[in-house]
Amino acid sequence: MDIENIKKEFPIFNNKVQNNDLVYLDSANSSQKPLVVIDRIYDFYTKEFSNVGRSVHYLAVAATNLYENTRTSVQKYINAKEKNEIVFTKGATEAINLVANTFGQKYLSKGDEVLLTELEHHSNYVPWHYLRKSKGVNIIFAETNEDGDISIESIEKKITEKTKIIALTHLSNVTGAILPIKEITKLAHSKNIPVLIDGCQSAPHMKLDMQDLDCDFYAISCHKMYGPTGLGILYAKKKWLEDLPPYQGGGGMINEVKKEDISYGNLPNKFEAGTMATAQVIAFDESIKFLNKIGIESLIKHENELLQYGEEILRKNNSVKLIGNPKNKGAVLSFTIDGIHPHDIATILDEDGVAIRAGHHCCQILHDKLGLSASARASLGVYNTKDDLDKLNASINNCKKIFSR
Amino acid sequence: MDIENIKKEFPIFNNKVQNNDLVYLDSANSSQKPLVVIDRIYDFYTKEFSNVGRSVHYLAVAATNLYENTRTSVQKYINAKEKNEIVFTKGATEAINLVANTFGQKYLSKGDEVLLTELEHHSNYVPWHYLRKSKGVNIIFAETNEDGDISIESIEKKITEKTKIIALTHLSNVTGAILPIKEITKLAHSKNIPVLIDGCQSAPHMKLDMQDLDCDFYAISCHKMYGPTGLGILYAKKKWLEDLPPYQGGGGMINEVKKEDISYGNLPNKFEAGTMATAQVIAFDESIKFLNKIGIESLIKHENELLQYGEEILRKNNSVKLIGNPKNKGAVLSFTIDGIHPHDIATILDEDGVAIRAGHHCCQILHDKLGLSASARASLGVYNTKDDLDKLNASINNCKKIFSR
Amino acid sequence: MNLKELYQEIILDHGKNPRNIGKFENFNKDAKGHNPLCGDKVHLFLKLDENKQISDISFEGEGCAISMASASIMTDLMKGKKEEEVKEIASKFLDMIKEKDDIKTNLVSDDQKTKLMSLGGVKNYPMRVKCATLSWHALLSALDDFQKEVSTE
Amino acid sequence: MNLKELYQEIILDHGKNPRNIGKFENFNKDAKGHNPLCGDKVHLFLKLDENKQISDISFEGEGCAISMASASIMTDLMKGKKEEEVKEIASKFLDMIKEKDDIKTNLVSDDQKTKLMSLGGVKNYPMRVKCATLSWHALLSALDDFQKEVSTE
Ligand SMILES: Cc1ncc(COP(=O)(O)O)c(C=O)c1O
Ligand SMILES: Cc1ncc(COP(=O)(O)O)c(C=O)c1O
Repeated sequence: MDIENIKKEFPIFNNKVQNNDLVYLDSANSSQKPLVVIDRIYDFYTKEFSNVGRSVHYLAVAATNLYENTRTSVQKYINAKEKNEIVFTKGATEAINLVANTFGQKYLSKGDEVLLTELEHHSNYVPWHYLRKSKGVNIIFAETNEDGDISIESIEKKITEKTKIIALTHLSNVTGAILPIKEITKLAHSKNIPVLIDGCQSAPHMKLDMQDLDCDFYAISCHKMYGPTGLGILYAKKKWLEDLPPYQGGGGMINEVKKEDISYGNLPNKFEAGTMATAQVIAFDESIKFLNKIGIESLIKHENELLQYGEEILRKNNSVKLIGNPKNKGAVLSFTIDGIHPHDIATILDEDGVAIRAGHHCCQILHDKLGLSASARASLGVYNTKDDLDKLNASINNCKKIFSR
Repeated sequence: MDIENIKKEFPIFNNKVQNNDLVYLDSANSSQKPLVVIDRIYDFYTKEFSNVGRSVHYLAVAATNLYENTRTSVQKYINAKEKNEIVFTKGATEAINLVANTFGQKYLSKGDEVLLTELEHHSNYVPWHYLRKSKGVNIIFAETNEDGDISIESIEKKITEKTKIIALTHLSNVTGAILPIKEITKLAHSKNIPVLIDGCQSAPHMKLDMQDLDCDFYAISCHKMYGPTGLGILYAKKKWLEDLPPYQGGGGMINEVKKEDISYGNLPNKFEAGTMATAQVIAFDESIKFLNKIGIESLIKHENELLQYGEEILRKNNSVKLIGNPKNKGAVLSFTIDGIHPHDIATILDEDGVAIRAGHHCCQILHDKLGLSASARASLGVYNTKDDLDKLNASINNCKKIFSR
Repeated sequence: MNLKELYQEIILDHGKNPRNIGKFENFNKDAKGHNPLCGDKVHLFLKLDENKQISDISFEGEGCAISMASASIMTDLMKGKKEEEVKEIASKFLDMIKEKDDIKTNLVSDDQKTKLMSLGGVKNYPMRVKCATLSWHALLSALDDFQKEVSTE
Repeated sequence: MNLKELYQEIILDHGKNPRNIGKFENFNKDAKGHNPLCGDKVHLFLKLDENKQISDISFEGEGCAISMASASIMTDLMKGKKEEEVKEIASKFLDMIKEKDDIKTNLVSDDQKTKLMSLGGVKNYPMRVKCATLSWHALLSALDDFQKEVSTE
């Protein structure tokens, strides 16, 4: 698959948006979908639809096999040891809530510490905050340095006897910082502390290898990974899935139900209560195939070139300030422009067909630290080109012109 | 829309399944999807895709409007008082878990009673069982009579001083019993007890009027209602949504996030954490339009005729035993055949293209009560015809023939 | 409608140099407004005298050009107005922002009306409507002694 | 492959009139199997004598024709077999059910092989595979003194 022409695999770019070509730089929010994924949803609903797992009729059996095929594909893609370590959720947010809730139930009590970082998305903070409220757990934040980065030392400094779990992002959705997860996990494990990784932003852009990272939990958002909306993945080591209590209760996750008691099913069913996002799971197999066809190496090379190019032109652009200068950086260009509020930037860029995001990007803690109420963010997907970044730059100039009237 | 020819709106019926015409009698499990819904998903992904609510660019604004339009359509369809009483979830199972968890947190403690019925689906039992484990709540089951029905008296008998909530199904997915929800709610409210209705099976088949029913919570599964998978709805009275704590934590549901504390957003955002099932919500608007086009009265008439016809022919069929004979019945024909296990029935029927379900249908309590380990279930959708039921009957005869060799 | 109409000079001017900034001493009513998705914030202070007249009004806040301009223009306009008048103008203004073409009230001069109408550009930018209305909702909330922070969403 | 092959007379016969039903007195190993989705249940009892030979074997249970026939045929076959032999036969049987065309072992007679092969029809009915294998998994679990109920899912 030719990565330079990959845009044509994405039908959204065949249409004009308000008479402009679409320059989509909001992939950290959600990625566009390749036609193969959209077609798969269509075909499944038009020719093969059935619920999975429960009926013995032909369509149900076929759907169940397809559903489980995706699980196997995901396992291979992220190099998990076992298929049953893959749990489908409605999103990364649910995946993190699942862990916070069940791990919290079983292992956290008053005075225990949960170690996060100042880079965390609200999805990796609010679920832990609940435990602060319900159990009196303390939440500790490892601090970012002036580059918007988290070093292993900043983590180490905050680990205490009371640290019961470390939960942190793999790739910051604001500064683009890529954290040294493997080293952090090693450190944590040397102190017997499990590690949860918020992989929302890393999953679409990096090689994923659970066995190499050795983390305990990894949360993924499929809609940011060229997959359908309404789907996420929790990877968890088998020992945890066996050990933790179930999360939601309902059909499909039970073994035996009596009036007095209930026993739960095997992995991964125990964590997949109720009717799952069948069509979405089945279509996500095409996202994985699509990514495999591109090849993670060429994807990384392509996106790194874009990122460097983007940083270069924005740095040259007067009064534009890039946010964060981390050692390793991926896929995200956050910035401010002196005297122009990010929301005004986003509105003006939009008029030129350039779709970016403005706000705190669900990272209020980080924005407070940076002394900003909001920032503008251009984020990359595999379909972006240097031309897109030139258009971004041109539109920023237009924006400056309007505001200097 | 001509209900007699409605099958042609569903593309699945254009294809042969293992060389047979598909006789789909598993709609209680999940319904097939009309083309308008499938097309909507396709169009949204190919031409309009963006995440909702967070970006100010054109596609995001358009998607947000579409997303909120569905909320309004649902509000009207179920006659809720306010749009913000509609919360999107990943399924009915999540909707019930949401209520059990948050209501349980705030209002239940040791010795309190949750009143269910013996008809309940595991989705409306397991979440309450968690509270039995965590808080020492007692679970009480109102008993079915020999017709597989629940009378208002059977509920009244079980209400005590300690009953804190009543949670029950509107339409049994096994016996087809339609419960007198309005009267039960009235009774419960006279004792200040809130009522949660599991509307999974009723929603696709009955007129829904929240203000008339006056229940406190109502859970709906969109995939059983001609909508996409991975989507459910929780209706809850505004006072409850304001009063109860949030369920999952993440982006989009917060107001302000500080290192020390977090405040939550307005309704319904407070209960919609993380990226939602955007495409599914937007496509579900077409399901509602589709149902509105048919008109609930003609839908009910059509399905009632089918149900009566089905009961008639099955009653005449020797050695077939219908399960349950409730006063009001909808859309479900559960049965056994003397000497043939339901799974064997389902396998043999499948070979004739007749898709039914066999098992305990996530209602083990009821099956225990009936002294059955499993039953066979043919369930109806708007696309079914008398011809489908004739084929069911013929295939049952084939089944009997095979087993009498 | 295009960007020029949204970012008219009057808005850029008030956005860059908002009037009536800062807390004054003897205010007797105040209210906060917050737009959680954008991060816009406004804190409004006012003194309602014995005649139910706004004798002074100011705000603190941060946000985009639209929200700052809106707060600036609003505070300029409301100084000296009676409570009843304030409510009437605010209601007409909010109507205009949402759907109406005009502001139908005699309580503002033609010049003031022009300024208010300049904010009407947001009509075509639905996500920005909240920016234009945030301070107005805060004003109504302050008058009603609502204790809760206004949150637009 | 068609239904006739799945529901062969031998299966219908064993399904309707399963052999070796009921708990016998002096069993020294037992195990339960449960198929949560179908509701099939089996409780297996066996007596392993001092020579590691199955001197008696029986089961209680309920389920479809396939699972009952499978348990019936299996218990018939295993009576008198040594533990090692049981494990070998079971492993070959499970291979056959999943993928192999044949049962490659000298431990069963041609007649017994025919009976076992009759259960191979489930290969084309993936949801029914668990029915055919439930009692076999229970058997292996009983020999291993596994305390947990076998659950196929
Ligand atoms: C009565 C009833 N309640 C709850 C559910 C659970 O719904 P879902 O699986 O869509 O979450 C179902 C369907 O499986 C049902 O029939
Ligand atoms: C770093 C990070 N974590 C978590 C999330 C939440 O993912 P989702 O909204 O798909 O649940 C996001 C995306 O919004 C994110 O960027």
